Order: sequence, then structure tokens, then C-alpha cells
Amino acid sequence: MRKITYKEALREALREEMRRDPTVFLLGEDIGRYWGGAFKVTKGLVEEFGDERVRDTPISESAIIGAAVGAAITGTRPVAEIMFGDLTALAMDQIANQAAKIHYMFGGQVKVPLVIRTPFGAGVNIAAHHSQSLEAWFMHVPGLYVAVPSTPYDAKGLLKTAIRGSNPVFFCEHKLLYPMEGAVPEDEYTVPFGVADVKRKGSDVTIVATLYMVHEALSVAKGLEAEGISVEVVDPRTLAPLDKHTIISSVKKTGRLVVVSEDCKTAGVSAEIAATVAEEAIDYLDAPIKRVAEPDTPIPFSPPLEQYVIPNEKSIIKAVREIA
Amino acid sequence: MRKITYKEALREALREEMRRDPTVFLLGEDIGRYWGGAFKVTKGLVEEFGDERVRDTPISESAIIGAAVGAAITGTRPVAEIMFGDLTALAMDQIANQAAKIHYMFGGQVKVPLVIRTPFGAGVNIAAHHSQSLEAWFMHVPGLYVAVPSTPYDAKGLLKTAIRGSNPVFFCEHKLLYPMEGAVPEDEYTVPFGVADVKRKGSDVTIVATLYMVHEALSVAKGLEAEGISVEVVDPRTLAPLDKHTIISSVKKTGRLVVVSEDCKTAGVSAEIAATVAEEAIDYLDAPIKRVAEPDTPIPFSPPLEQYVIPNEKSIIKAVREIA
Amino acid sequence: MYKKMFEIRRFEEKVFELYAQNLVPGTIHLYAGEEAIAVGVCSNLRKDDYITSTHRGHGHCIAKGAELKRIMAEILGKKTGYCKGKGGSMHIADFNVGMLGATAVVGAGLPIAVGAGLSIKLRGTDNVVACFFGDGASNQGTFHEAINMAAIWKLPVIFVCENNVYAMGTRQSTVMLVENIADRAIAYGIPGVAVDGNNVLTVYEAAQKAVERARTGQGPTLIECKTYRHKGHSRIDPAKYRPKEEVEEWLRKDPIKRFKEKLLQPNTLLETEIRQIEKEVLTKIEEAVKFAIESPHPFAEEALEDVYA
Amino acid sequence: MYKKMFEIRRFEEKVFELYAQNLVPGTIHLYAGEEAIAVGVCSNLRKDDYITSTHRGHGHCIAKGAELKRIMAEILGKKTGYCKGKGGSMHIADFNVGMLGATAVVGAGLPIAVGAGLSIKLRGTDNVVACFFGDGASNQGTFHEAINMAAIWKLPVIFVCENNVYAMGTRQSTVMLVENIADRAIAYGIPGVAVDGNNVLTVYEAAQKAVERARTGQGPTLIECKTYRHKGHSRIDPAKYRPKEEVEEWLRKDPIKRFKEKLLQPNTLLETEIRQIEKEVLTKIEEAVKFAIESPHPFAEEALEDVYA
Ligand SMILES: Cc1ncc(C[n+]2csc(CCOP(=O)(O)OP(=O)(O)O)c2C)c(N)n1
Ligand SMILES: Cc1ncc(C[n+]2csc(CCOP(=O)(O)OP(=O)(O)O)c2C)c(N)n1
Ligand SMILES: [Mg+2]
Ligand SMILES: [Mg+2]
Repeated sequence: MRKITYKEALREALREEMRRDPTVFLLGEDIGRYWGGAFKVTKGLVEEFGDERVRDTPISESAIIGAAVGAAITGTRPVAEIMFGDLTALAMDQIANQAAKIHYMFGGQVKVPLVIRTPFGAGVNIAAHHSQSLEAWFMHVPGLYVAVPSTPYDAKGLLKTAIRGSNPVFFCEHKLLYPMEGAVPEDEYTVPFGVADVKRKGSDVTIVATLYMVHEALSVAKGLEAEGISVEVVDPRTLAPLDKHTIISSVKKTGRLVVVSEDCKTAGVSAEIAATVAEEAIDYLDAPIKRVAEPDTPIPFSPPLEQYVIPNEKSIIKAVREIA
Repeated sequence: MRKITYKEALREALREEMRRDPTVFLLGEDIGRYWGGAFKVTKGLVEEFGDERVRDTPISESAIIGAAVGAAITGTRPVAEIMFGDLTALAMDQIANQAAKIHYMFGGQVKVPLVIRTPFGAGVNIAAHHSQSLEAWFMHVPGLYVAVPSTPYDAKGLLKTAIRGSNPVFFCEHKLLYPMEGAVPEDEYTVPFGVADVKRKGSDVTIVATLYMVHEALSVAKGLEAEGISVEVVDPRTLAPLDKHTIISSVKKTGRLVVVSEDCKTAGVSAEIAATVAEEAIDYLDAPIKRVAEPDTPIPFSPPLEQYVIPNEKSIIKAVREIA
Repeated sequence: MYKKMFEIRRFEEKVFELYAQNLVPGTIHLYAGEEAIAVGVCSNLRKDDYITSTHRGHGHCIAKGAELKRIMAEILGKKTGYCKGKGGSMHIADFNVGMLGATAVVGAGLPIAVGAGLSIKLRGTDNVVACFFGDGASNQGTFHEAINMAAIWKLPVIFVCENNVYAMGTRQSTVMLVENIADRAIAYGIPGVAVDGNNVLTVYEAAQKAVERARTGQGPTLIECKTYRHKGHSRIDPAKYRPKEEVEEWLRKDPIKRFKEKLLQPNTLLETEIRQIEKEVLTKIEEAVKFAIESPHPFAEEALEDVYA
Repeated sequence: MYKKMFEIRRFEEKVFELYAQNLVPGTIHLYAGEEAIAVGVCSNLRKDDYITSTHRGHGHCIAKGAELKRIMAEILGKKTGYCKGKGGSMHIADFNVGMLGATAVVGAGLPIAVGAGLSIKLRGTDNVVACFFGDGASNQGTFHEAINMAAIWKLPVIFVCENNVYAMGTRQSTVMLVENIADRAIAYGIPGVAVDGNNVLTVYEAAQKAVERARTGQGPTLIECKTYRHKGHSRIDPAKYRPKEEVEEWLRKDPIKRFKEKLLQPNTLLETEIRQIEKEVLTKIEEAVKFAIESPHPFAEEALEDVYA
């Protein structure tokens, strides 16, 4: 199968959906003609779809999301880009109090088909205001779906599902994944929400990981195979809805769970997954649940500091060894 | 000992600290002369301390917190009030990206002695935009402390500690607690951060609960005593720092854990506490960990709907019975 | 227009009564005294035009054509309300008449209105959006971001600032140095007008111009309507911060009384006609109350529905 | 002032060089071309006055008197940097000289500056705060909320908008309809002036007035300085969105060249004096680079320090 990058996969999803449905449009800061988005995901789309549907905005994050909400409830399907995930904090009211609650608050009268795309993740030395992973904030907001694609295939398929859906989707991308290549069919496909993907089968330990951490987990799995430790890597692909079933089935098989997530440990993604298993499948566990996540610090700038806080193969292996 | 309300206890803490330290001041919407705060916590303070130190602001949540940050790093100790916890979403950047990160990002050069007070909680039929419990968002932000007092005693003592400290404190109050009475000594005292309070001793099941849920848990404990089930109720009092030691000690004793928190279940406070125990004390557990929390819905308006989603004695008892 | 104004007034009085009888859960923010604005603006709108609203939204709903009985049922938390009891007084919406819903986060409606305007432009229809908000809301960052965005994209949005002198207990003059909020339009390069918000004809004319401008693709307008709420901010507020003389002066400027006097001048409406209108309204309201009171509450389990579409 | 301006220019050129040599991690936003603003403003400030800064903050630091070597060390991620390597190019602060730090969230510095102004007022000192931000930042909600707050409380804040025509690839004229951002001051009832930001004397005078106003308790001023960045937005940006003629025209208006020409007019500085200044600067910068390069990186475990005070 042909290989394309994560970034190209996202762009293809946008292009195909914009071709298919004239009500789909994009808005965000510098996503258009002169930049194509800070990470170039939307590059080239303005040439095909014009300035109206690939719409550059002022630096007004609240109004970007608010405008997307207003557009979504009146017959269009906006896909908003927030240039860095950290900046979603500026639009938190529009995301959590408006977009996510409108369907419910108004008794189901109206749908809010809206996608918010944003990159999370550290690793490129741009410090505390441009490197966070804040998925957990959005997981904690009922009414939102949260997608976390780790491969070009998932990125394309999930984004298409997000755009076609009837609910607001918080779509998390990852800076380090943009250039990563992977197999993506030429033919039309979508990836459903709420269906985890077992990225590697194994029998001794389950690792649940998301986004960039899936790849670290896969490397670890490969490495440990030589030592005779068989690791299963489960990628939930969406955090809301969360495919508990696949996670729990894996744990039932392996009896051991390591949850790996790049966000800060306390009250992060790994907490929810660990808690779910502790609640629903504790009897199958043969060892404590391990969480591998960023320690509770802002992301520092200097490379040795930054590398120290990002979870990596080493920290994952350490956790696996502690329980395997 | 004399009894005063939670609201009065908070007011006393503010008054005493403002008397003690002239750099302490308050700011917020309608906290002053004409209103005394939506929940009247600051009522009467303007008469003693004047408009400058009990400062009414425009409806500008971002600038309220931003101004508090700027004031905190230049020699004063602001206590900002956000009228409803739901509205902290509007100031999320200033809270999470500025207040919480300044000390770290600038290499420890400056302290940020700042308190943000806000009421959370449902139960008074004011619907989706005025009833949330969002503590977990702030627990997930390194650099912030998060206080969750459940009694007048704790409210006063924790608020004094918050104001005297060197770090930004996100201080969660609860609407239903404001009128609640409790014993508060006349003499000066403070309550340290990171020290849980065992609100009731027991040996069969541990309930960890916060804010209003502490009282529901205590009622449950009392009720179950008659049936011979001995429940220990642990109130962490601060979520960051979290007193894991006390929680784990209790679990070691009882072997059973129910975590009760009013926020939405997914990625909420109860997830972190459950995950911590699953990670650090799983071997002492004789049963699955139970979480009692709001289902993942916005808070509905109509009383039967609202009552249905708020955790209560009934839902706590159910959880306890399932594992005890 | 008189009918609608009277309808809102009597509706709000009724809500107040029901509140006193403990039939209304939560809190209420009454629109009484500000009727000329919603009615003056919405009388320029078609059914398929949009509005966005605030915590003080009953008047907007009624003026845009929502049904009294379903509004009342919602306020009472009944299953037959517009939002099946999930929204309540501060969150009423009726998408059938273009009422895009009330948000209780002050200022949050402005960007949403901009989005509706954007959608109109993208879909190429000729609808417009009226966006209601208060003097207090105009100090929110969203005011700035949203109006600027509507301006640069020439969106069909009419920003209607209901300046009722106070935001809770806070006087407008203490939280901004401009006398007219309308003057802030300069910052966005769009027209801004300040009008007597207690005169429905003045409001009507200002809105007419703005709607015309919007419908013909010339972009947004900021209209500031000077008005006053008759009651406190919410049910619990005795509004002691307002000087007695100020309240009396504004009560003399009651928009309904004034409009009625105007209508009673020779060659317009007869007193009997007005009485007839008023009677009809009263009946309609009684019916709405009856409907709302007799309607069932939602079942508790319905709380779990409608989280996702 | 010439010295400072030249210092900034050469410093930025050096950063650019080091970047090319792969010695600078992350990204950089150079201040080259805008030196007249930081220097013209900060020359009116005392050491105990404050400034707040942005992602494009090296110039602000230098103008306020921070040490070149510790700035450079921070940019290189070294332990001897102002923030021990935790901040980097976008987050430099030096509280000893009243530099309250750079935030990389566009517009987030404005409310913080207001808070510093509030603290000055409450503590009863006569300091002032200069708050730097870009044209792009002036569409953020925080711009609106913060300036309004400073205005109503008459706080000693000078809002300095560095209008360099672009926010990344976005031209100012496409995201606001006002020609002068300074005109937005009207919305807050404070003075607003637009000045040639490439003429250090003009900037100096405008800032002088504003500082005087602030120091004497008369409240804030909004100064818009028209300028241009010589390079792209950040290191990766070739800035192809800028018409060639535009770039050339602005390069002709280079603030340093212009100031130098002025200084060389009879009765001011001699060419030899200027050369002397330039020489000193070059030496200082070489020293800074040497210091920064030779400084150690922080130990990895230090990442866990400084989360709480
Ligand atoms: C963002 C936000 N801040 C504060 C509140 C609490 N609050 C509700 S209404 C109100 C006053 C609003 O004043 P204004 O915009 O003038 O509208 P009015 O009530 O006068 O109609 C406030 C402060 C809120 N709901 N939302
Ligand atoms: C709130 C926010 N939105 C977007 C960005 C990404 N970003 C960084 S700099 C910049 C442009 C800022 O433009 P301007 O304020 O004019 O400053 P300049 O770079 O021109 O000095 C953008 C969009 C950001 N850092 N913060
Ligand atoms: Mg008002
Ligand atoms: Mg700029």
C-alpha cells in the first residue's frame, strides 16, 4: 500500500470531505494562502477551495471556536484549527460550556457538527506554552468526542468520521507525528469512534498508549520480545468514547497493565484508564497498574530537561519490568 | 466551641489575613459594596478595607486572573473571586498557562502568591452553566495547588494557608456548603496543605470524598453502622498536594475503597484517586475500587433530572454494598 | 408590536408570581422594562432570521415568536418545555423560529452569533442574525473578538447591546469610561448608534437600518439601547444599589406605557382595540401557565439522554 | 540609545548565526528592525519600572537592561540563563531589572501588565509598567479586557503596540478595519497615538508623555508604533507573503540607519564615537556568546525543580 505522512493523511481527509460536502469549511489562524497552518496541514487547500472555505482568522481563539459553534448549529460543518493545543485554554468556555453543552442544554433540538483540530505534544523545544498534552481536560467534558490518532491511517479515517458526525469532536494531533509515514489506502475508508486498535498482539503485558506514545510502546514491545516478554499494545484511538471492552479484554488475557500517556500524570488520561480497569477488571490483574506519564511539571525548554520529562522507551521498559 | 457557617468562616479568614498583611487584597465581580459577592462571602469587608482592597471589577474573567497574576509577581497577595466555577473556563489561559507556569518557566525567579476562589457544585437548579464541578481540570495543572474544604473549620484554615503561601492556589468552594454550620475556634489557626483529615474512623470500607460529598459520605457511614458496616471517611482537603499516604493507610486497613466526587466521572477527581491506589496499594484491596460521581452529562435544570445526576447517599450506599 | 410587548410584560409578571408560589426552580432574570428592545429589533426579522440570547432571555424568545406555553413549561422544568426541562430559564432555544438559544455565560453569545452570520454567508442565503447582550457583557473579551470578526468578514449580524445601566450591582459608568457603548464600534470600523431603548419606534428604526445593511451584505452594526430593568438583577436582588429617584425616573419612561400613550393618540388605535389585545394576551398567558403547571416533569432517567446526537 | 539599538541588532544577528549553526534549540522570533520601539520606550523607564514582553522579546530584555550573556545563555538552553534553561527564547524574565517576563501566548501579557499597575497603585509607589504586544495581539479578547480595566482604574500602564504589519502571514489590514490600532483607545476613553516606530526619537517622545501621564496618576496610554520585522516571523519563515517593494521600502526606513544618520549630523556624535560604541557592543556580544556556549546545560533532574516555590 502507498505510504503517506500523517500530515498528508489529515490533508487528504479534509480535501475529500470538502469535496464531498460543500458545507464543510475550515477556519483558523494562518491556515490559508500564506502559511497553510503552522504545521502545514492545510497547505494547498486554499488553492482548491478558496479563501471562503479555508478561512484565515484574526488571533482570537475564543471567537474562532464560538464562530465554529454558531456555524455548526446553522447548517454547516466547520473544522476549526487551534494552532497549538496549549491555546485551547483561551477558548475553553466556547469548547466546554458552549460547543459541548448546546445539544443537551437545549433538549436535543440541534446538532453541533464541529471539529476542533489541534496539535499537542512536546519534543521540539518550544517550552511551556507550546508543548502541552491536554487531552484529559476534554475527556472530562461530556458532550465532546476526543480523537487521538497515532498513525496516518487512523488520522485520515478518524478525521473523516469526525467531520461527518453530528457531535463536536476535539481532534488531537501530535507535533512529532506530522512527518511520520504510514500505509494509507487510496480507497475511501473511515475509522469508527470508540473502537480501539490492537496495534500489536501479546500475552504477558498490556500497554495502553495514545498518540506518539503508541510508537514508543511498539518499540518497547519489539525490544522485550527478544527477552521473551510478550507485550500487547492497545491504542484506544478515541478517548471519548473509550473502548473499555478492548482494553479490559486485553487485561483479562495478560493480567498486567501499563498505561502510557504523554500528558502530566495527575488527573491525566492514564488516570482514567487505570481507574476504569481498577473498577471493572481488578480481579484479572496480577500486579499493580503502572502509569507512565509526564511528571507534574510544565514542559521545560532546554533539550536535556525536556527529554527528561517526556515518557520514552526507557521509562516504559522500566514500568513493564516492575510488573512483568 | 462556637459554630459559624462555611461562608462566615471564609469571610473571617479573609478579614484576618487582610488585617495581618496590608498587601492582601480582593478582586472580583460585585464582591464589594453593592453585593458582597454572589454568595455574600465578602459581604461587609469593603466597609472595613475600602474599595481599593475589595475591588469590584468589570465582567472580564481573563483580565481578573491576569491582573491578579501581575499583582502577585510584583509584591502583593491578590485573592480573586470568579463568581461561578464554570466561568473559570474563560480564564483558563491565565490560570493554567500563566499563573501556574510563571514560577517554573522563569526558573524560580519569582513567586506567584495568588488565590483564586470559586464555587462549584450542583443542587440549586441553575443548570449547565452554573453548576459544574471542575476540580479535575486544575488538579491536572502542575504549579497550582487545589484546595477543597468541606467544613467551616477547614475552609477557614485552608484559606489562611492559601493566602500566606507562595504559590497560586485554586480554592474550590461549594454552593451547598456556604450556609452549613460547623465548629470553628476563635483562636488563630491554619490547616496545612497536603494533609487529609479522617472525618470518621472505620474498619470495613474506606470512602474518600471531597466538598459536599464528605457530608453525604458521613451520613452513609452513620447509616451503615447500624448494619454493622464500619466506614472510614477520608477527606483529602487538598487535591494538590494530595495526601496519598493517609488514603493508602486507610485502604490498607479496610481493603475496600469507594471514591466519591461530585464531578463528572470520566477523567475526574475520582479517577486520579482510584488510579493512585491501583498503582500503589492494589495488593491491599479485597474488592474492585468503586467510583461514585456524576454521570457524564452536563447538569440539567429540572429538579428531578438534576437530583438524578448528583451523587447522593443512595448511590454511595449502593457502591459500598457492592463491595462490602 | 404593542401586543408582543404587553405579552412579554405580563408573562414576566406571571413568572414572578409563580416564583413567589415556589413553582419556579432556580433563579430568574426578568425582562420587564426592556420589552421595546426585543420587540423593536425582532419586528424587523423574518422567521428564518436568527437571534442569540442571554440569561435574561424570555423577552427575546417571545419577540422572536416562540410559544408562550413551551417557554413557561421550560421555566417550570417540565418535559413539555422547549428543552425538555434540561435548560430552564437561562437556556431556552427554539430552533424552529431561529432562536439559537440563550447562554448564561455573559458575553458567550457574541461569537456564536458571528458563526451564524458566517454560515449564512457561506450558504449564500440572505438571512441575518440579531445578537442580544448586556452592558456588562461588553467588557468581555468575546465582545471585542466577535465584533471585529464580523466586521472584517462583513457578516450579517446586528449586535444589540441592552444597556440597562447595571450589571448585577455594577453601574456601567464605573466599569467603562465611554459614555456610549455604541462608540466602541469605532474600534471595528462599523457603524454604532445609541438609541432610546424604551421607545420601541426608535429601536425599530435603528434595527431596520441595521437589518437592511446586514441583508444587503454591508456588514454588522452595533446598536446600543438605553434601558432599565424594572426589577432587581435576579429574584433575590432587592436592587438597593439603585437610587430611588433613578428608578422612578425610569419607571416613568416605561416603554409600554409610552407606546400605549402614543397609540392612543387620534388616528391610531382605539382604547377598545388595545383592551381587546390585552385581553387576548392575558388569556394566552393563562393558558400557558395552565399548560406548564399541568405538564409532567421529565423522568429522572432522561437526564442521561441528549448528551450526544 | 544608539548603543542599545545597535546592541539589539547585533545580538539578533548573532542569534540568527548561532541558529544556523544548530546551537539554538526550538524556534526564534527576531526583533531586528523594531529596535527603536523597545529602546525608545525603555529609555524613559527607571530600573524599578516594569515591562512585560512577548514571544519576540529579546529586544525588550536588552532595552530594559538585562545582561546579554544571561539572555544568550537562556536562548541556548543553558543553566546560566535567566531561567536556568527552563524558559528559552520565548520566556525570558529578569525580575532584577523589572522585566516581568515574556509570555508566548499572544495577548496574555496585557492583563499581567495591568496587574503590575494595580500593584503599584495599591502599594503607593510611583513606578510604571510598559506592556509590549503586537498588531496580532490587539485582536485578542485580553486586549479589550485589560485596557478597559487599566483605564477605569487609572493605572500606570503604557500599552505599546508594535505594529509590524503582519502577524505571522496575516496582514493587519485583513484582520481589522481600523487603520490605526491606536484608534481603539477611544473605546476605553484613554489617549491613543500612532507613531513612526522606526524613529527612536518619535517613540521616545510619545513614551515620555505616556510615562509622565502614568507616573502622575493620570492613567494609561495606548501607543502604536508602526514598524516592520526584517526577517520572517520565526526561523522557518521565508516571509514570501510580503511584497518585495514593501520589504525594500521598510529596509530603507531601518531605524538604526536612520538614527545613525541623524547622529552624524553636525553637533551630535562623531563617527569615531559611534565606531567606538559599535566596537564595545561587538565585544560584549562576543563575550555573551562565549559565556553562553561555554556554560553547561542544566542537569536533566533539574526539570523537576521550581514547580512550586
Ligand atoms: C462570564 C460570566 N461572568 C459572570 C456571570 C454572572 N452574571 C450573570 S448575569 C451578570 C450581569 C450581566 O450584566 P449585563 O451584561 O449588563 O446584563 P443584564 O443582567 O444587565 O441584563 C453576571 C455578572 C456570568 N453568568 N457569566
Ligand atoms: C494566543 C496565541 N495564538 C496564536 C499563537 C501562535 N503565534 C505565535 S506569534 C503569532 C503572531 C503574533 O503576531 P503579532 O502579535 O503581530 O506579533 P509579531 O509576531 O508580529 O511580533 C502567532 C499567531 C500564539 N502563540 N498565541
Ligand atoms: Mg446590564
Ligand atoms: Mg505583528
